[in-house]
Amino acid sequence: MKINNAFFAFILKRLLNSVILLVIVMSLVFFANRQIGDPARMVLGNGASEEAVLNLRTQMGLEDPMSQQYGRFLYGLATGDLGKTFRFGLSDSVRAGNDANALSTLPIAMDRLPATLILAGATIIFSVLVALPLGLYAAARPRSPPDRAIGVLSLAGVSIVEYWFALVLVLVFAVQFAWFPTSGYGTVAHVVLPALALSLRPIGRITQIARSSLLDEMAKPYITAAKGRGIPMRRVAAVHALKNAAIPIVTTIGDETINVVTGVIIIETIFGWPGIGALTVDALSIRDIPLVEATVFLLVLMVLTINLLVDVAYAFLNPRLRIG
Amino acid sequence: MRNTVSTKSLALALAGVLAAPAHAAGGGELVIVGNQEPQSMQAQVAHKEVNGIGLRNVIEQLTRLDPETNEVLPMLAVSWEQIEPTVWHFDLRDGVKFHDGTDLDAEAAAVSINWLWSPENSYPVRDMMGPQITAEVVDEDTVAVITDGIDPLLPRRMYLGGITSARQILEEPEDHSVNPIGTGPYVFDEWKQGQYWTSTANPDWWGNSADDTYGEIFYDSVRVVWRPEALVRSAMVESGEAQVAMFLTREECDRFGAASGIDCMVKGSDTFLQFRLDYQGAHPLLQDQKFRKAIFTGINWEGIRQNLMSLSEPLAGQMLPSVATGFADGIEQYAYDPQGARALVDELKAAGNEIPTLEVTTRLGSTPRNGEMIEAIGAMLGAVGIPTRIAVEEPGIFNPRAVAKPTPDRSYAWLHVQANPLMDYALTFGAHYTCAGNVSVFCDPDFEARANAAAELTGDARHEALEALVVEGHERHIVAPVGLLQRAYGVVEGFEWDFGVDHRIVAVNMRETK
Amino acid sequence: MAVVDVKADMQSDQPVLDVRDLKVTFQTPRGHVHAVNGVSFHVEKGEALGILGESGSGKSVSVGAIMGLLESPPARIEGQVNYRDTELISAPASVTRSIHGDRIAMIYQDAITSLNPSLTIGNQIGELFKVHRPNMGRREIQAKSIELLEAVGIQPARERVNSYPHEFSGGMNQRIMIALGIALSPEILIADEPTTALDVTVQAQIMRLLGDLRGQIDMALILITHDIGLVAENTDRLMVMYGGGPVETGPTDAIIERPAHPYTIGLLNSIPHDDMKGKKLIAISGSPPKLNEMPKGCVFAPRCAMAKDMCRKEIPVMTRIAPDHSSACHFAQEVVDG
Amino acid sequence: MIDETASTTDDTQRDASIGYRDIIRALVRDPLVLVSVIFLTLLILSAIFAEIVAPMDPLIPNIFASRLPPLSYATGLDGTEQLHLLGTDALGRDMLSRLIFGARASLFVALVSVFVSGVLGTCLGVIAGYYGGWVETVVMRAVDAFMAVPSLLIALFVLFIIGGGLVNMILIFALVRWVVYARLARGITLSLRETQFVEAARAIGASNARIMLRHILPNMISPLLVLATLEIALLVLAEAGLSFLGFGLVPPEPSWGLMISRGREYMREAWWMITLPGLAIFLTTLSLNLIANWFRAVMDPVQRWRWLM
Repeated sequence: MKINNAFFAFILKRLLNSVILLVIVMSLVFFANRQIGDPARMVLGNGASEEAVLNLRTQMGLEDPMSQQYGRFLYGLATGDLGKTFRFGLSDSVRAGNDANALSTLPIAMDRLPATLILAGATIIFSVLVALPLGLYAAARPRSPPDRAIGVLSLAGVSIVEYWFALVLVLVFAVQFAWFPTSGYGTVAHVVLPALALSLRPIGRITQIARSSLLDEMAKPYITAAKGRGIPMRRVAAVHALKNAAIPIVTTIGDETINVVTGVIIIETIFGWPGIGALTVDALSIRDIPLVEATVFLLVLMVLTINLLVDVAYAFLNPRLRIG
Repeated sequence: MRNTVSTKSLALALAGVLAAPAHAAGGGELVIVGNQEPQSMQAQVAHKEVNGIGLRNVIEQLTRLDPETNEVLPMLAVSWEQIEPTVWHFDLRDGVKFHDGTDLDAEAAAVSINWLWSPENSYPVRDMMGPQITAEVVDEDTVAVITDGIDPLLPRRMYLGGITSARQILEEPEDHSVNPIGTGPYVFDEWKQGQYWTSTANPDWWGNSADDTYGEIFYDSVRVVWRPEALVRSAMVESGEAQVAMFLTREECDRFGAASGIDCMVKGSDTFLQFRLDYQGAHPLLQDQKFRKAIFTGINWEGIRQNLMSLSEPLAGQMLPSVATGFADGIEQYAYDPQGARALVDELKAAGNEIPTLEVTTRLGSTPRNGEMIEAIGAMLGAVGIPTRIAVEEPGIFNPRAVAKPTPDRSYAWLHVQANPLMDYALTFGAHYTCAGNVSVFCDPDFEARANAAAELTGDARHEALEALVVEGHERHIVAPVGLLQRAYGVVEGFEWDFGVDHRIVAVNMRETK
Repeated sequence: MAVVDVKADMQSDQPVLDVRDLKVTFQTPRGHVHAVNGVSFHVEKGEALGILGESGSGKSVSVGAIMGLLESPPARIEGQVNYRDTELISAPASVTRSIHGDRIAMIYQDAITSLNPSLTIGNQIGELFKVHRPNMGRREIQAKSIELLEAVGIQPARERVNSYPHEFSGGMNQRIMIALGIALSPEILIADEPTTALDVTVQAQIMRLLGDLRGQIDMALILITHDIGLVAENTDRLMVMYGGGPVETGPTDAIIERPAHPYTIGLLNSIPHDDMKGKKLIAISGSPPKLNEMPKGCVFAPRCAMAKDMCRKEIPVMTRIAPDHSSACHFAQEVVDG
Repeated sequence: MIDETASTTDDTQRDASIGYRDIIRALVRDPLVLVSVIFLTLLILSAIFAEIVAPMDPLIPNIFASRLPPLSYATGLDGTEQLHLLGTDALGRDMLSRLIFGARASLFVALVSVFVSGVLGTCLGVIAGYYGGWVETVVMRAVDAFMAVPSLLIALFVLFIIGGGLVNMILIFALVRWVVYARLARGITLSLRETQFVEAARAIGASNARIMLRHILPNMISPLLVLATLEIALLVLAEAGLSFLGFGLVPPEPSWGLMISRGREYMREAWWMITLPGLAIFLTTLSLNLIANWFRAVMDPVQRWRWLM
């Protein structure tokens, strides 16, 4: 494969775009968060006096001008310091100063990243392994009964309420058959049910796109030409059509990975999966704003990374992009 | 569950090599599934079981309550004495060591007590405090606990305050939030955030050899996990992943009772559900007894209790059950009288009053089906001509509103749970019936003075004084009690567990017979 | 106008391709559409046959049927297409696959879309050998591919063999198409509007290249076009198609000199001519018939200046006006005599 | 001169225009899609006329008749015996009535959000594509930014700050979903901007607004309709997801998302409380997806003949 400077320039540009987007999104999060209640009050709890709250506000820098606070926030963003969690109350978040890593939100959130990556990765790999063959099988025989069945099933997959399906999975496969643990984290068996619950939608979407993009490609002149050269159908589909159909499929896989990253918020909560999603729900429910900022930061970072990977995949799949 | 094997083998090795004398163990790992992760492992968290499930296996207090009689018993303190009206001396148990190897002496106890109740730390446990508590060293084995005002309930209150390592508090305060170092039968092992926390049997626990111990170590280790979904919690017991699942519903409990291999345990608690309605300072109509009566009798409390609050015991028109100090005989729950309520509302309207829209909220997940309950309340009030707006709010929104005092444009009610581990009305009054009370929207200086006076009394005098106030509170429609919560646990068959109304998850009181 | 000599010994051998009464019908929501309505023709070894017609005349559908490119359904194909002793319509795919691309090859109108954008041209040429010549080794294929590119004038072939179609111009892509067409030295090359998408100068280069190559490998050519000039210069025999069927067949020269169908006359009149200087170009009035709304009688009648009542009622049959020259006009003789 | 447009084998199959008749004929031939259309029609009608169609009040509890299974009889508040066709919920309210009123809330949120975001997105997309330049840059940058962050995450976060409820939810959905229409509309506008008929309209002095409205917009109606249909399905599901997290619609108004979220706790003892709204969401989104899929195929010139056959 020829990869030249144009390719790197392209990736560099996307990377720069991603960084700018990240800063914009996090800035919006910062300003939005300043609208919802008093962090000092949340740290101190309901019983604290006004004086104590004001005292803490000063200590936390909340009495400074907004521009100064925003500047600090940006500096923190650049240095990976997104503030300290409220969850432990006043006792140490102020007293312990900057040394207490256990209180910094970014490390707390980072700690949950692997679990989410495992779940999202397993979901997408499983989805692709199921959906691609299904989609291609259906595309090979358009409007046949199996194609129609696959079509309806894949639509059904994207139409179901995920968490309802997740609960059914628990009842059937954990309680009834006892094949998998109900919930939790640690072994391969623990991944199965949450990944299954999350994969329904990606399977449906990828199947549909694989089928339709392959059919679209198969209608193009170069396919007709290849057939006219006596190339066997199987080879025409596998070598010629599939590579070009791969671009929309990769786009969809990227989109669905992003959807899974959103979907983990509910599914992780149900399955007690110690990922970013469950942490986001926890942090939201107690309004632990710095922690919310950290989880949103990581979620957005994941999404931007996925987008970047999709861009790189494009460049490999589409020679026109590669040569610039 | 990756620790199961290693922990087990470690415990076996300990048992074999050291041959710890009175350390029974051998019960393997106890897995408890609760509904939420502790927000921290601070000593103060242990005051309420739901805030830090299982933490009382690691952290102990000066006193404890008898599960049967609710009477105050020795724990880390072997005896206590009221030296002066505001000074109590606690005699500490000999030879008790914290899990970090430091001794529990008067010095350590004083540091821990002062840390826990200090205004600077502002821990929520202070909601359970009467007058301000401070501690001083008397001699090596005696700690003095001093209260700003007279507090006859102090020994009972001490049951709420966990005692943890003074060395940690002084040297590594930030560690206090994540690494509890107590004196209990289990040594804190690891808190894997988002997943579980674990502890291992403590071979050096004082209770292994003491005569007045409160249990026996059966399990080698304890693992606490949490699942917000009720269905998943009960599924974990059914599939054998946990021995104890907390907070089942009545229907699940019935199903568990009927199924083989699993059981359901139900018991009344020290927590009651109450309906608090803005009073002083709120919309003028809310200070009108007619309007309050219309609201309190326009709601079918018994219907809600029986059908929505399925695991509950009736409350006799007041907040605490009959065992409580100050319980008033002869009061009955506000009777459902939609016609009467409607008539009152019509009367108020005829007098030219505009009925305000009542905002009824509850906290997300504070008790099962609270969302349905406020829907029912809203619909019932609507039916008697009182408009409502209802909302289930997450703690972040609910909590600050709960402590804000009413303003004239406000007409607000909440449905919320409240625990009274002391089983004494003084605590209820302090929180709900005084101007300064944390969540109080009622403010009558005269009433407050009488309540404060009653709180300093003891014996029958105390009971009678509090009882009179209870009756008055009922007549003045201050707060509507809904019911006393029962809590249900899904457990493996043959599970034995002694616990009191405080529902402490204490492993030394648990064992499996099968 | 350059005149190509008619080959005298046309009927010497058995034809390489013999198409008999080919009919192609499409099922559509509005009923059946007869795209090709009984076409017969043959191609001799090494000869160049032109098929001339407007879009919708059925010329492309005919070669689609020959090459097995029509999807069925919706297409229904009847008739016979004989390549030597093999009847292609009824033959199993395994048989036709070994003929298409190998013995009968085709090049397409729009080269850039007819090449796979994501495979190098070396890959695409190499694939032909891989499929049809499974015994050939990797090196041999590589060498052969480079040789082919050189033959069609792509320089420097050794480097460009690893390029992608989008890195070439339209004319270059057409050369690559031709390289693909002649790679296996087919007996028949079908060229469907090979130059329509190209500049005039490039057109000439491409046709010259085709002519040269034909000389080298003795290959018959079926040239499909709407451009009468192109067939005049490059073919031996001609079939003029209109409305799904042939209207006139014969030696190219004969048809151009003495057209025997009003449609052919119309076509000839509509192109600029050396000896027509100063005269006005005459376009055929009206537009070709919609295939699902075929006129009752002669398909050309609605646009024919000479049409009579009979033309609107009766379908004319092919009538011979000279030994090799036929026309499907009720008044063919009169037209010739004109 | 001879018209020299490309002659391909497809010409005969691509008859440019299809009428209502063809669509209806094709519909009748595809029973699944036909059933979907009928189902959705009935659903929308019953949502509109919920007061007439619903047998009971969806809000007033009948607390001693709670959690009755489907086909149960109960004594109503007025003392008469009433049939609860689909059972009752935890407050003794009729499930069927709640489902019908819930359809109104859920579909209203989805439809209004789709309408608002669709109009907004299409306008911005057409303007960006038509004028190009800085307008396009600004719009497309905004689109990129929104596409980079999952919309449900934004919705969740914003609702967390401003609180749930009908209006907020519609606003948020419109805010996060306009980009999909903008992207589509811009793409189509770009491809149409240089076409002959737009050039011609410009040549005869048609105003820009007129060209956009009369010449460009009509050409994107079909793909926009398909997209909007899919978006409705997406938002019905999103409503359910946000209700799970407590950021959705506000009770007591019934909505499917709230019902399914509430029903979770009763899943094993009162299956109908979660299954019926779950089924309602499933069937609605499935129908929408089937129709969108089918409509897209019918409107696609390449695929059309297959579906019209």
